[in-house]
Amino acid sequence: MNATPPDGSPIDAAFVRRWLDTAATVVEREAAALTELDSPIGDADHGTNMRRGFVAARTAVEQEPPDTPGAVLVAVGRQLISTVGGASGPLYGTLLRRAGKQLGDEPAVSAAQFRDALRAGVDGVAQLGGAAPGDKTMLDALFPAVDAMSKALDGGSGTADALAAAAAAADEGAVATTPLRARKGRASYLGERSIGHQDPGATSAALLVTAFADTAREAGA
Amino acid sequence: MNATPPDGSPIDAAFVRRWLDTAATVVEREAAALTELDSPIGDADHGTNMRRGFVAARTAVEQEPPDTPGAVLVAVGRQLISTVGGASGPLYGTLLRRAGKQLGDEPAVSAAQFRDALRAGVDGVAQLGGAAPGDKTMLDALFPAVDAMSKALDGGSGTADALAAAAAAADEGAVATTPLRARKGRASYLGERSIGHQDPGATSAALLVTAFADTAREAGA
Amino acid sequence: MKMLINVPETVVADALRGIAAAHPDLVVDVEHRVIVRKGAPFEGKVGLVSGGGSGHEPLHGGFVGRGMLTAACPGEVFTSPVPDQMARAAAAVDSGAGVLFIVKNYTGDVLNFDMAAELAEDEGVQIAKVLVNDDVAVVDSLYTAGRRGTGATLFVEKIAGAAAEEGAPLDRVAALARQVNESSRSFGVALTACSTPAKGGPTFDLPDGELELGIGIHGEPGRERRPMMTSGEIADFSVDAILEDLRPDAPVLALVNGMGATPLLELYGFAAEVHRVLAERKVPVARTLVGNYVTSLDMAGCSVTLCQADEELLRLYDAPVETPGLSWGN
Amino acid sequence: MKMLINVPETVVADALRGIAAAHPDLVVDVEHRVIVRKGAPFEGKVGLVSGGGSGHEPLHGGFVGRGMLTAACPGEVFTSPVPDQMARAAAAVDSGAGVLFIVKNYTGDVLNFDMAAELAEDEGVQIAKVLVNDDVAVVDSLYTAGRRGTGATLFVEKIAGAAAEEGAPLDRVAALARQVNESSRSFGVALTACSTPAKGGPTFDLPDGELELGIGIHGEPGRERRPMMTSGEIADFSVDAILEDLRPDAPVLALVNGMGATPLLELYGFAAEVHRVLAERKVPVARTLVGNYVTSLDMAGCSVTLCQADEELLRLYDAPVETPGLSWGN
Ligand SMILES: Nc1ncnc2c1ncn2[C@@H]1O[C@H](COP(=O)(O)OP(=O)(O)O)[C@@H](O)[C@H]1O
Ligand SMILES: Nc1ncnc2c1ncn2[C@@H]1O[C@H](COP(=O)(O)OP(=O)(O)O)[C@@H](O)[C@H]1O
Ligand SMILES: [Mg+2]
Ligand SMILES: [Mg+2]
Ligand SMILES: [Mg+2]
Ligand SMILES: [Mg+2]
Repeated sequence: MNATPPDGSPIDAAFVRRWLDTAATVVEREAAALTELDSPIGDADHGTNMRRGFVAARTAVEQEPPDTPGAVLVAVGRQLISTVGGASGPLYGTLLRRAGKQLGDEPAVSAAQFRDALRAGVDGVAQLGGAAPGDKTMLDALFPAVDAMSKALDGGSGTADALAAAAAAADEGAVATTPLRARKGRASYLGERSIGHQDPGATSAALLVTAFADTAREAGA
Repeated sequence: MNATPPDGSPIDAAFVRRWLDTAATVVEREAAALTELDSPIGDADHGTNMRRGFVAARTAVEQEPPDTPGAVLVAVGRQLISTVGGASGPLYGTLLRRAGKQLGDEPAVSAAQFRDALRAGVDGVAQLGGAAPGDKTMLDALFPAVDAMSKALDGGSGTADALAAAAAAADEGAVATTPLRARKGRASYLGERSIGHQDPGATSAALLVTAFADTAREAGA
Repeated sequence: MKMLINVPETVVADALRGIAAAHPDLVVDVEHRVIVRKGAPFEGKVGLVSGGGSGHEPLHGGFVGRGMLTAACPGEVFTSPVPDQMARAAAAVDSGAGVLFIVKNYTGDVLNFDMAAELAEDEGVQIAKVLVNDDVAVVDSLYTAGRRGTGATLFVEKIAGAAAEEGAPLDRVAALARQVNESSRSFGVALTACSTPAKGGPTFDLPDGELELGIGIHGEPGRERRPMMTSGEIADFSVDAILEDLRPDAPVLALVNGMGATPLLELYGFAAEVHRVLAERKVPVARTLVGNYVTSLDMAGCSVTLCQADEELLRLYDAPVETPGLSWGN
Repeated sequence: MKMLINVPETVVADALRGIAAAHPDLVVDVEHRVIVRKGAPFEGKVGLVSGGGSGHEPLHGGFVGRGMLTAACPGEVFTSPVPDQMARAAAAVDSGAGVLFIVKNYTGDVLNFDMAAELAEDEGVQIAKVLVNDDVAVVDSLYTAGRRGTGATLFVEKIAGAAAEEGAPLDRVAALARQVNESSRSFGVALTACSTPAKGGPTFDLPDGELELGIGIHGEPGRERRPMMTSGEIADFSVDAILEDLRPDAPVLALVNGMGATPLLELYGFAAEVHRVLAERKVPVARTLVGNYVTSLDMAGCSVTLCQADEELLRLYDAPVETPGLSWGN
């Protein structure tokens, strides 16, 4: 396995598995905070949902480690669909499955290929959930992340820098959901009262993107 | 009607009706406190129960005022039985009905006759409820009240003084229930934990006896 | 404490109007506080009358109907009804075959039903009485008013009701009711106190980390307070408290009862633990009923009732019943 | 917040074990979280599958049985079930006559049931879906995920269940289910927030003198907070909110539903007020159901659902049903 790929090197199965590890750890740590965010404008389960899904995904992937980055993403996506429930299960499941499928059977892919896969996944989320940017959903972190990654790659950044840019944009996007009025998901029932609270799904999306950036940084990718 | 009988004068229907008025007013005023006493060692209804009964009794007696002291007591007792429910309804109802029956058809009775009637009523309560002194019930106010009244009358007191002695003894008796462990009624379920609380029924009994004393004092009886 | 009421004074009357609106098979006398099964009296059949303080719904009004009670008399909240109610109910349901009074063993209920029996007998109605006293939390009966009547009331009303429906005579219905009571034991636990409309707040203080073991159904505190326990621990404690007093030699009917505010989701989980304990103690379970049947307003908590049931009791328990609160096999 | 549980993680599995213990007429797959009516599939009959987050009991598991659901899929507390559950349930109940999915309109439920339908159709099961969206508190559907599914779910499951029991084909059962949904509106009110096991405390703050108008059944806050109102005022507000949207031209079925912790005594009093308002608004009431049917864990509060019912809906509503949570006329 390619434990420490050189800067700019391709993204392989081991990389995605390290991401899964990091993401699962972060979700575990932030679960209570995510549930807390889901209390005033939701039903107080987002952290529990995400934790359940990532525990299951990590276990499944550890037991039968797929050997392409695409297959790992598909496996994680399938686990999320089968264990999370709620809105976030099918949405995150679709994000990762679409991204994984887009990567095909390649044993390793470039940052640009990875960006294209993420874009396919994010488009899948938008299509499935019918939400648009500004609706106060996870898309408000995901769209900016893909855009920032694109921009960085176009400007010549390596994988790690491009993913770091994506993470920063996702974070910003999540924070920027606070003043928005929700139009999709459970928070939309609150109407005006959804204003002033950060969206839990956008927050978890930023965590997942940041986990990619951290994985790349630690790998020196 | 005999609005202000002279000292030592007989107890008539008007006297008992003034007592009813005073008692109803006091019960109204103390209802919340009685319910409060019934919370830690009961079911938090004694004040409401007593109020409901005395409102009904006052209304009934005002609508059709009986013309002997015995008949007034019987009417009040019947109203309590028909409107209070709980343990205190039948017990206080029996107290007053027995006392009233003991007075017979006399248009006016002496303090000694009245004392005998009260004793008959209290015996009726003991018989119906099966409680003994020291069981932490209304009897712990009622028995001392009758005894003190007897003693005062034997010592030559007039009606007002004898009833004042009864009231003082009832009060003392009620206060003295605090350290007792309940053996009857709802408080008995608490076992040791009933210790340290004053019995609500003993407290209301003291209020009713005190209302007799106040009626006599105001009448200058 | 917020409540879904108008004013405390009209809570019982308001509820009776609602019962009348919802249940055309019941004849509700709101003024005199009597709920009678439509069509009563039933020729040749024993009438079953129960009653008690309000706040335990669906007990007793919700158990009026075919195969269970013929009439119920609701008192004020947690206050036994007055004799006039039961006397009126007895007159309404007596077909000449007599009337059974089902009385939970509380001083107030006992005294008021006794007085009612006198009134009814004066009117020529034959009355039998059964006293329900199943609560093992009340120990030391020399020093108490005796065991309280709690969850077993449901079994008594169901089984005696089935016998009456079949046309059993008064002495047989009464004997069955007594057998059910003697074969039943209960134990209850509170996680919170309940709030009565009259008091407007909790009837006792129960700090967040503690529970009350051995509570009744009137918002009375229990016999013992302990640090909070798990569902499994509560099942162990409750079932063992019962089995210390009753060693069943026949399969039991199990009632896993909610006190009012405990979600059904939790009650079912608790029922699983009760089954686990009974299996460990080698007590076979014939039937299990899970739900809010004998409640204590908005108290969070639960009680367990076990009734050892011979074949005849089991048959009568399974017999059809159609009431607002219990309905099956029709 | 004290709960009658072991640990938050096992709450749903524990409850499923309890349901299995209490209801021998249900086949409970605890591992895969599917509750199926014993004997399914039923030759020639459409299967009815519903499901949703746990915490709304008896919905949905308590409505599995003769004349109502054929299977139910409970998710985690307040979290829609996963597609695997519904696909498994569909396979278990399909007799070849097809399966109706009854889905409450929440993003999570819709997405997961959609995925399940794809899985089931891949296995050759014919699937129809009905979306329940009766909650008039959600206005402005351009700016929301659309109206939530709440109390009307009971009417949909009852009436579609009766039609399926009679052997109606899938398109007819689905059409009836849609008609019931379109004829139904609900409005709910919370006096307290509920506490989820995972959070361990209330999901929002509701001060003592205030109530939330227009709440859902997931512990979400409502659309508006007001100073506490009386039962009569709440009835006026709720019924008027419904009638603004639905002017019934036929007698209505009325569901006066408790959110979990409100005593039945109070619910009946509220039912009387709902009847008063409907009489004032000249809306005739055909049937009234009062109780805890579509709950929100330990939330105190209530909801009103009205369904305008033509003769066919009324006949199917009255048809026999025998489930743990709803049973009559058998
Ligand atoms: N239609 C949608 N499109 C995209 N994201 C959505 C949509 N609906 C909800 N979400 C996201 O899902 C998050 C909530 O997830 P979660 O709490 O796990 O599910 P649920 O709302 O079913 O309880 C929201 O914060 C939001 O970001
Ligand atoms: N067996 C008894 N004998 C005498 N007094 C009793 C007996 N049982 C209860 N009481 C009195 O009744 C009081 C309680 O009355 P109340 O609260 O109105 O009725 P309940 O206990 O039915 O709620 C007790 O405080 C006690 O003084
Ligand atoms: Mg959520
Ligand atoms: Mg009391
Ligand atoms: Mg009482
Ligand atoms: Mg959810």
